[in-house]
Order: sequence, then C-alpha cells, then structure tokens
Amino acid sequence: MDIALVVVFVIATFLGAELIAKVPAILHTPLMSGANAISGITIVGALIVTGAVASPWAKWVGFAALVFATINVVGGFLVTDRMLEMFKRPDRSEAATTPSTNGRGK
Amino acid sequence: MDIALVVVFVIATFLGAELIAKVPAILHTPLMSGANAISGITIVGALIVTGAVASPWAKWVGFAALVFATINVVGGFLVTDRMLEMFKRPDRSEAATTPSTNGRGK
Amino acid sequence: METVITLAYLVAAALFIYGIKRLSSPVTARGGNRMAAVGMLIAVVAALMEERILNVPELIAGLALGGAIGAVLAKRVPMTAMPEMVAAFNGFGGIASALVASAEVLRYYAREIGVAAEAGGDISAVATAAFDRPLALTIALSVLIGCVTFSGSFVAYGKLSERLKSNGFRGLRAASILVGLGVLAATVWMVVAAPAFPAVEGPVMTSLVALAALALVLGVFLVLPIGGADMPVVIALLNSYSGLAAAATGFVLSNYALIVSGALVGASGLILTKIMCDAMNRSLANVLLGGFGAEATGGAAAAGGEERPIRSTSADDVAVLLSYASSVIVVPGYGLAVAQAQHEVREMAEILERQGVEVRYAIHPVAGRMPGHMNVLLAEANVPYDKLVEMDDINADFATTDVVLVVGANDVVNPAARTDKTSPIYGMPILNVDEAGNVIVLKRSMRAGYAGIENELFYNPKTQMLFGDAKASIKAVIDELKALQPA
Amino acid sequence: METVITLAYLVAAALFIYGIKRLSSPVTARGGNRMAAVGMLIAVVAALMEERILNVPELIAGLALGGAIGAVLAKRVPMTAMPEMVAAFNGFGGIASALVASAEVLRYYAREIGVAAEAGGDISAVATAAFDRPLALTIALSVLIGCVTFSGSFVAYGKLSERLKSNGFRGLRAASILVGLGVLAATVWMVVAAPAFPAVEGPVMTSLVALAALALVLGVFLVLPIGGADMPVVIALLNSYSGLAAAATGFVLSNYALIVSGALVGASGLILTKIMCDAMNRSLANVLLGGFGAEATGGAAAAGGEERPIRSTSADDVAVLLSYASSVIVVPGYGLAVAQAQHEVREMAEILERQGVEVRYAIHPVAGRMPGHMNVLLAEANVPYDKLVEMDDINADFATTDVVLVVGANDVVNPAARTDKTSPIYGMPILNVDEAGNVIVLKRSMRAGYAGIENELFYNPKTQMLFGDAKASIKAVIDELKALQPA
Ligand SMILES: NC(=O)c1ccc[n+]([C@@H]2O[C@H](COP(=O)([O-])OP(=O)(O)OC[C@H]3O[C@@H](n4cnc5c(N)ncnc54)[C@H](OP(=O)(O)O)[C@@H]3O)[C@@H](O)[C@H]2O)c1
Ligand SMILES: NC(=O)c1ccc[n+]([C@@H]2O[C@H](COP(=O)([O-])OP(=O)(O)OC[C@H]3O[C@@H](n4cnc5c(N)ncnc54)[C@H](OP(=O)(O)O)[C@@H]3O)[C@@H](O)[C@H]2O)c1
Repeated sequence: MDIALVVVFVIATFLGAELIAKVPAILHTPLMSGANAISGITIVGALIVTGAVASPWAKWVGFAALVFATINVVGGFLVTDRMLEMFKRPDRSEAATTPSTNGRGK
Repeated sequence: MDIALVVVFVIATFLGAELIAKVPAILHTPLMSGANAISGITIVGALIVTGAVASPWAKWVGFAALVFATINVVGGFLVTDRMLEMFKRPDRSEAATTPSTNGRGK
Repeated sequence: METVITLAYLVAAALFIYGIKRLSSPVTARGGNRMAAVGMLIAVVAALMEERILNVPELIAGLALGGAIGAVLAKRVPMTAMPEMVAAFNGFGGIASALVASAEVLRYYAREIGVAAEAGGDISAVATAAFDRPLALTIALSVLIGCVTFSGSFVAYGKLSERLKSNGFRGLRAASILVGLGVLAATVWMVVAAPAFPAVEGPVMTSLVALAALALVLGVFLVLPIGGADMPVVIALLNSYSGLAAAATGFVLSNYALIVSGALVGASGLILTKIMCDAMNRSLANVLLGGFGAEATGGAAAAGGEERPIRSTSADDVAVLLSYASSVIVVPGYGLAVAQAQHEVREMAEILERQGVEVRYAIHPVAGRMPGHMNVLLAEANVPYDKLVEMDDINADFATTDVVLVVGANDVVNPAARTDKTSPIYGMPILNVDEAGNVIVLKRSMRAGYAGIENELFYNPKTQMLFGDAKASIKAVIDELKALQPA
Repeated sequence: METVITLAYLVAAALFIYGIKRLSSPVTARGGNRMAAVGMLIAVVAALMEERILNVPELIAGLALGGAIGAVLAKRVPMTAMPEMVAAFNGFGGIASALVASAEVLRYYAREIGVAAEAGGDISAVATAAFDRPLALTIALSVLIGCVTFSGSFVAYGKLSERLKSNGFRGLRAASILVGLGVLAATVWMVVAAPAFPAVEGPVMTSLVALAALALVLGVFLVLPIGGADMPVVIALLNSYSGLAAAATGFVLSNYALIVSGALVGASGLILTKIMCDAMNRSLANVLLGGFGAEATGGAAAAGGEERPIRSTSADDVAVLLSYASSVIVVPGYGLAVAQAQHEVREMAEILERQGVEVRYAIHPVAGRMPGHMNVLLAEANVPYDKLVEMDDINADFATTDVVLVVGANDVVNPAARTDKTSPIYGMPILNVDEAGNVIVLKRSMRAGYAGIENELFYNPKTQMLFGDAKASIKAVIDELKALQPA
C-alpha cells in the first residue's frame, strides 16, 4: 500500500472537515442527501472490479456492487434535486412577471 | 514525476483556500507572518539537499539555501509571536488578580 | 493514460468539493447538487477508461438496472418519506463498497485457481500485487464499515417509515459488545491468514464471510436502541460511514477518486452530524447511546394516568375566533406531515388573508422528522416563502398575536423545555406560543409527541384542543369560514 | 522508515493546518503560531532522518547560523518595522526554494562528472532518476517563483522602510513585459535541453542562470510601480508565491512536506491577499497595476497651490478644550507610529480620565501601514484593550462626542471618500470625525497622507490644526493639563 494514498486521505479528511461550517437547518437534509450521493463514488470501484475481472464469481459480486452503487448515485442526486426544488421561491419569479394588482385592484 | 504529488498538491490547495474565511483586520499581519514562517518549510528541502550531496558546489548552494530558510523559519515564528504578544489583554489578567481598588479607593 | 484518468478524478473531486460547499447555502444548493452530479459522471467515464474492459454487457446492464431503480425510487417517493429514502440509498452505497472489496478477494482467488488464465487473463494491475496484510486489513475495514452502514441504514429506514417499532430487547447492549468482539476477532483472523492466501484460501474466505455476517448484525444492534426521532442524526452519521467505506475501498484498489471523495464525505458527514446534534441541543453520545425517543415513553404513560381538565373546542368556534383575529400564527409540526394537511392549511390561510387577517408560519428548526421538513411540506402547497418565519425571528411576536394554531406540533411548543429541569428536552429552544392570546392545538388525542413527554401547554387555560385528524379538522374550519362569509 | 518520515510530515502538515486556522482568531492566534512552530520542528527532525547524512557539520552550521540571524532580527526589530521584517523573511524563504532547486541541478551535474563517485557516492534516491522534462519544468518554476519572491520582497522591504522612494521609471511596464518574455524563453530553453543533461551540460546551466537573473529583475519590476501604502497586500501576495515556490521545490524532490505546506500557504495566502484588498476597498488588479499610492501625488501638489484658510491652535487651548469635554475620541494614524507618541497619548488619556472625561480610541482597519498597526502600538503603551473601538462600532458615536483628537491620521478621516466620486479613495469607509463637536488634528504640516490627496477636513470650520511632531505636541498638552489641575 502506497504511503501517498494515506497522505491524500488525511489531507482530504481535513478538507472535508473544513468544507461545511454553518448550514441553515432547512439544508441539513439536502446536504446529507447530496453527500450521500457523493459517497456513491464507490461506483468507480464497482466499475473497475466488474469490468476487468474474469472470474465469474468476482464478476457477479462486482455486478451486484455496481447495481447498488448506481442506485445510490442516481437515486441520491435525483432525490436531493427534488428536495431542493421544494425550496425554490415560486412567488418571487411570478411576482416579477405577473402584475401585482392581480385579484386585488379590480 | 508521480501523479500522486499532483493529487496531494491540488487537495492541499483546496484545503488552504478553505482554511481562512473571516479574519479580523488586526490579525491580517500576524497571519501573514505566520504563514510566511510556514512557507519556510523549504528548510526541509535544504536539509535533504545539503545533507545528502557530495559535490562541493551543490553542497554550498544547499548550505546557502539552508541558512536562508532557517532565517525565514526562526525569524518568522519569533516575529509573529512578538506581534501576537502585543495583542494580549494585559488588563484582563491583572484585573483578575489585583484588587480593582488599586489607586482609586484610598 | 493513467495520468489523464487521475486528473479526471481530480476534476471530479473538485466538483464534489464545490458541490458540498454550495449545498450548504440556500441560494446555491441546487446548483451544488448538480455540480456534484456532473463530477460523478466524469468519475464514471474515467473509471470506464481505467482498464481494458472485459465485461461490457455486464457494465451496461448494471448501470442501466441501478440507474432505473434509483430514478424510479427517487421520483416516486412522497415528500414526507424522503428521509427514509436517503437512509435506503445510503445503505446501498455501504453494501456496494463492501461488495467491491469482497470481489477483490475473489479476484485473487480466481487468479490462483486458474480461472483467469482460461478466460483470457486477469488484467488488473492491482490484483497482480501480493495479497499482503495491509491489503487484508483494508479489505476487512471496507467490508466491516460497508456492512454496518448497510444494515444500520435499513434499520433507520424501518424506524422512519414506522415499519419497525422495536427499540431492541433486554441485553442488547451486552449482545452488541459480544458481536463487536466477534468482528474484531474475524478481522484479526483475516489479517493473520492473509499471506498464505490465495494458496490456502480457507481461513481468509471463512473470516471474510464471518466478518460480513457479524458486521451486518452489529449495524442492526447499534441502531436499534436509538429512538425514531433521532434517526436523521443517525443517517447523517451512517452517511459519514459510507464515505469511510468508500475510502477504505479506495485503499484496496489504490484509487484516488474513492479515497478523496470518501474522505470528503466521511469528514463533512461527521461535521454535519455534529451540526444536527447541536440544532437539537443533544450530544452525539447521548443520541447514540439511546436517547429520549426510546426511553421516556414510560414516564409519559405514567403521567397520563391522572385526569386533568382540558378545554376542547369545535371547528365553528375556531372559525369565529380566527375571523375576528387580526394576526394568526400557524405552528406546523410532525402531525401536519402525517395528516398531509398542508394544502388545506394554505387554503385556510388564503381565506383569512382575504379577510385582512395576517397569517404567518412559525418554523421550528426540528419540527417534523427531518430538518426542513415543514419548509418542504409548505412549499409543496405553494405557501409563499416569505410567510415562513424561523423560530428566532418570530418568537418575540407571539406576545402580540391573537391566535396561534398549532397543527400537529407537540415537542416544539412544550414549555417544559423552558421550565422543567428534569425534562429530557430541557434547554431545547421552543416556540413561545403560550404568550399569544389564544392557542388552538390540532391533534388526534392527548398522546405525547416524539420525545414521549407530557405537554403542559395543553392544560394551559388559554389553550383549546381541536381533536381529530389535522386534515379533517382544517377542512371543517374552512367550511365554517366560508359559511361565515357574506355570500 | 520512509513511511514513518512521511507520517511525521503529515503530522507537521496537520499542525500547520490547525496553526493557520487558529491564527485567524484573536483568542487562539498565539497558540496557533506556536503549534505551527512545533510542526516545523517535527518536519526538520523528519528531514534529518530522510537519508544518510554526509555533511553533518554543514547542517549544524547552517541551522545555527540561520537560526541566530533570524532570532536576532526578530528580537531587534522595532514594532513599527515589523511589516518590512516580514517582507525580508519572505524574501529569504523564496530564495531558499530557488537555491534548493538549483542545488538539485548541480547534484545531477556532479554525479555525471564523477565528483560524487570520488567523494563516496551520491546517495540521493531522487538524483538517480533521469533528468527529464517534467523535472526540468518544476525546477524552472521553483527558480522562477523563488527569485521573483526574493527580489520583489526586498523591493517591498525598501519601500516600507522608506529606504527606496522610487516608483519606477518611464517604460517600466514595457520593460517588464520584455523581461517576462525572456523568463519564458529561458524556461522553454531549459526544458528543451533537459534530456541531454547532464551529458551536455551547457544549455541547462546557462538557461538556469539566465532564468534566475531575469526572474530577479522581474520581481523588482513588478513591485517597483506599486505604492508604498499597498505594500502589505504585496507582501501577502509574495508570501503566497513563496508557498508556491516551496511546493514547486517539493515536486522537484518528490517531498510531501513541501508540497502540502507550500500548497497550504500558497492558497491561504491568496485568500488573505483578497481579504486585505477587500478591507481597503480595492481590487487586487488595481493594487498590482500601480495604485493611487504611486500616481495621485501630482494632484495633491497641484491642489496645494492655492491658499485656503485653516484654523491653527496651540497646546494650551487644546488642553482647556479637552478638560472641559465629557467625551473624547482619539483617532490614531500612521503619524502616531512615526512620532512614537503612543505612551504620551496613553498618559494624556489617563489624566483626562482621572478628571472624569471619557476617552476612547477609534481604530480604522487600515490606519497606519499594516493591519493592526494601531492596536500593536497602543497595546505596547498598555492602553486597555476595551478602549480600542473598531470603526463600525464607533462611527455612530462621533455625533455625540465633544472633542476628536486626530493624531497623525489623514486618509482614514478624509471625507472625500464619502463625497468625491473622482477621489482615488472614494468608497473607502472612513471615520466620520467631522460629525463631532470639535476636531483637533495633530500633524507636522499640510502635507498629504499616503494616498497623496488633499483632505477637506482640515479646512472644516470645526477643525483646528495643532502643528508639530505628534509626540512633542502631546507632551505639551500634558504639561498644560497638569498645570490646569488644582495642585
Ligand atoms: N425535524 C428534525 O430534524 C428532527 C430530527 C430528529 C428528531 N426530531 C424530533 O421530532 C420532534 C418534532 O416535534 P413536533 O412538535 O414537530 O412533533 P411531535 O412532538 O412528534 O408531535 C407531533 C404531534 O402530531 C400529532 N399528530 C400526529 N398525526 C396527526 C394527525 N394526522 N393529525 C393531527 N395531529 C397529528 C401527534 O399527536 P396525536 O397522536 O395526539 O395526534 C403528535 O403529538 C421533536 O421532539 C424533535 O426533537 C426532529
Ligand atoms: N493599515 C494598513 O494595513 C494599510 C495597508 C496599506 C495601505 N494603507 C494606507 O495607509 C493610509 C493610512 O491612513 P492614515 O490616516 O493612518 O495615515 P496617512 O493617511 O498616511 O496620514 C498620516 C499622516 O500622519 C502625519 N504624520 C507623519 N509623521 C508625523 C509625526 N511625526 N507627527 C505628527 N504627524 C505625523 C502626516 O502628515 P505630516 O507629514 O503633515 O505630518 C500624514 O498626513 C491609508 O491610505 C491606507 O489605505 C494602510
């Protein structure tokens, strides 16, 4: 095992710890969900193992890993996006286009 | 040149950029000075080169590097410490130990 | 080529870094998520170029199958079930890491018994290295963390979706310790047996299977005693674990993408866990060792024994009270999500507003079962964003408010948090609804909320209870309001 | 062993990381600096274990000599000269990186011509690798950045210590571009010639020397046109460069300590530069392309041509005004540092306070010549910390203040920043001293401050000028105050 990997791991850990400091409560869940999708990076490992292996056993184990990891990645990003879509401020943009006398002035 | 070095460099750069966000103005100079002392890490390079080299030319170039880097490191940390010593709150600690009637009550 | 691939991984990592950063600010959050998704795409493409690919159909099938399942699940899940969905996804990620590490073991084994040679040769550069002890240790770690994440996440899923009600059994703690020791033993066994593998394959294979099985049990045991209300924190923690599992797998494969991204998620997940604990005024240790969600229910049941006077009210009385008010604050809670009454609440508010009543919503940071739960629900019902006011900003206004409508909230308006030092929620900041002129509480019964404790507010003389499902109750109030209006 | 050393470097890097973090918060700053120093010690010890050491006496001599010089310089430098001291240290760091990279080249060369073999063999693992183009490029970068840092830092040193007054010459910009092209050419030359080295040593050696020389000139040319007032920003930027130089040297030596620490300083230094620019309301580009410090002086001289009425006052008048005031705000500026009048100011304040006058100090973020300059000076004179009030907190109080004493400040109280859109300092937040009842300005003449512009405040009917060296003026005021006191 290469020591370079350890160096990278340690520095990346420090970076991860610095990355988020103050998060408003409403973003806790989307942030968790987005980070969860990123942890699906193991899809890369699954691809490498499944793609390069000749043994049938290893291949099928890798295949299972690939399916699970892809669920995590695809589902994770989509569900995060759906959550965040909810936080859009629909009124703001509408208010800018629709005149505000609507249903009041007349 | 190993690609691992590039990975480490990039991640450490991201980390460095995250590390400081809000710094009160009075700490700009000490922070700069402390970071400057850290950039004297090139002392490690100077030690390796000077210590391991047999050629007299390279040795003396390395020696010069070692002297300069050591000035940077030792001077840098000391001057930073002196700056920060100025920011001590001498009153607070004294106020806690000396009774506050001093020179007033009598 | 290797250089190009590693640089692509670096680009992906940079996108993850920016993605996570942006996800922590409301304005940029959505872009951040998409940035991270692009990063993932780049990483996948880079991975596909890593080695000569033998099994193209399998790869396509795996990506398609996983992608389809993930997309369908993500699209179908109702808003209120999102936290458990995240838990499930997280579990999948964990098990994937464990499976990749296991596949590596099988790959070494296959090479030894000659399958590889027949089938055209195993071309992995990694697999040609010796199966030494450090490698065995990283594989063990990857399997361990991955399996704990998997089973733990699914217990969390079960609890959040209320399919799993158990909080464990007597002696669970002792059992957990035993299983933990077993995990340790299996790991040591595998590491010790590593150098002989794959020539002598028995010990490594057996210990691997044992380790996986024990780790799965451990995950269940660790999460089982934790109360359902604490599940969001648990999921955040398990998410940090699944990052670590990915990083461990990265060490197995010597892959920078996995190590960097895994470490990022591992560390930032831990920070997020801490932030979430702070928002609930709990310590992480307190959460993990089985918090109030699990234990305090007994106390509430006991307290429920005595009969105390409460004021019960009806929909038409509430309608009259509301239409004569000049300012109304709605306090939504978990019950709003259960009843799915958000659309009715919005309709009621609109009717009141047309009559000149000011209606706002007080959002407690931990109302509901996930942070932002109330925001999500009310946004879904198109409640204008600027009507939602955070706790700190609205708490001063209750004293000048005529009517507070508590819709399925309980713990977040419990004055015991302010006054009762023995209460498990003592010290948690709450919404000071009892300062308002009138408090109307919509819930189905006198049962406790998630913390499982009595709520003095319900016995406050200012408080009137409107019993029944929140959706039905609000509908009734709307009907009465309409009836009151001049035709 | 290599693993242990790399882990030691990692520990050092972790200490640097925490050190930098702590340095950015007042309470922890001092500990942070010491933490980083401990990290450096660990890194040095690890470096000493890296390879079998041939030249023990040289190492001891180098460390002792450098350490002694550094310690003496750091201890001897007066408070007010600290910014230029930092500039000088930074220059030394830069040249050290360049020298290390150059020594690597000589090492390859020596090996070829057989010196190494005679002297017992060159044992560096690095030097046994081929001298290929990527290596040549990193060496060139290291030399380039290191030399620019060195000469640039010493120009900054000269400007700050006021030994260097020149702001360049006609055609400097064109000359810089030419030198820049020369640097590029030398780099390309060296990279192209690399594979033949050390067998054919001429081109690499020549290009290396040319590169170093040109880079030294470039550093001078880049910093020369920048005004003295902008030097702190320039030093912060050059500090970032010296981090990059160290990182480049790290690539040359394949050393993680240098790469990680260099990258940390390179990136955080850049952020700090930006923060400092923001505090001065300037953009970095504006600073680097020669800011107002250099150019605007002409305008001031022109404006100084006309005669306008000012009110001049005397120490005894000021003493009377002060003793009848109920609140006084002292606004210190660069002139306080020049006059070294901080002790006198503190003494005056104490006398006034004993008479019941409230005395506070208004600290502008860029008063003086380095951030925190005023804090350092006043702290040195034992002015209580809580008497120093930051601009944003005190600006509202001027309107209710009787007397403002401007001690050697100019630009930071110039109302042109608020009103005159054509002024080079327009938009910079200033201390609103003109809202106070009386303003007394202590300076030696009507000369402009660092921005080189006229100050309308001095012509304000509320303003009285007390001309003379600030130290002498305040001493005189103290004498008058004592004379006024009942014996
Ligand atoms: N938001 C988060 O991130 C998060 C995370 C972890 C833990 N928690 C915890 O969850 C709790 C949240 O507090 P909360 O006040 O929102 O909820 P709560 O204290 O759990 O109370 C919810 C109330 O809603 C009522 N209810 C349920 N279904 C209903 C329906 N269909 N119609 C009307 N009422 C209904 C229930 O009473 P009946 O059964 O009588 O109807 C219950 O008392 C806190 O203890 C918090 O610490 C939150
Ligand atoms: N603090 C920082 O970090 C920093 C960094 C970069 C640039 N700057 C710039 O530096 C300037 C700082 O503003 P400032 O108001 O503090 O200083 P200033 O504008 O430079 O004015 C200082 C004044 O002090 C007077 N003075 C000099 N020696 C004196 C003595 N012995 N006794 C009495 N008066 C004396 C000078 O007038 P006479 O010659 O008439 O006496 C001069 O007008 C700003 O333009 C700022 O942007 C600051």
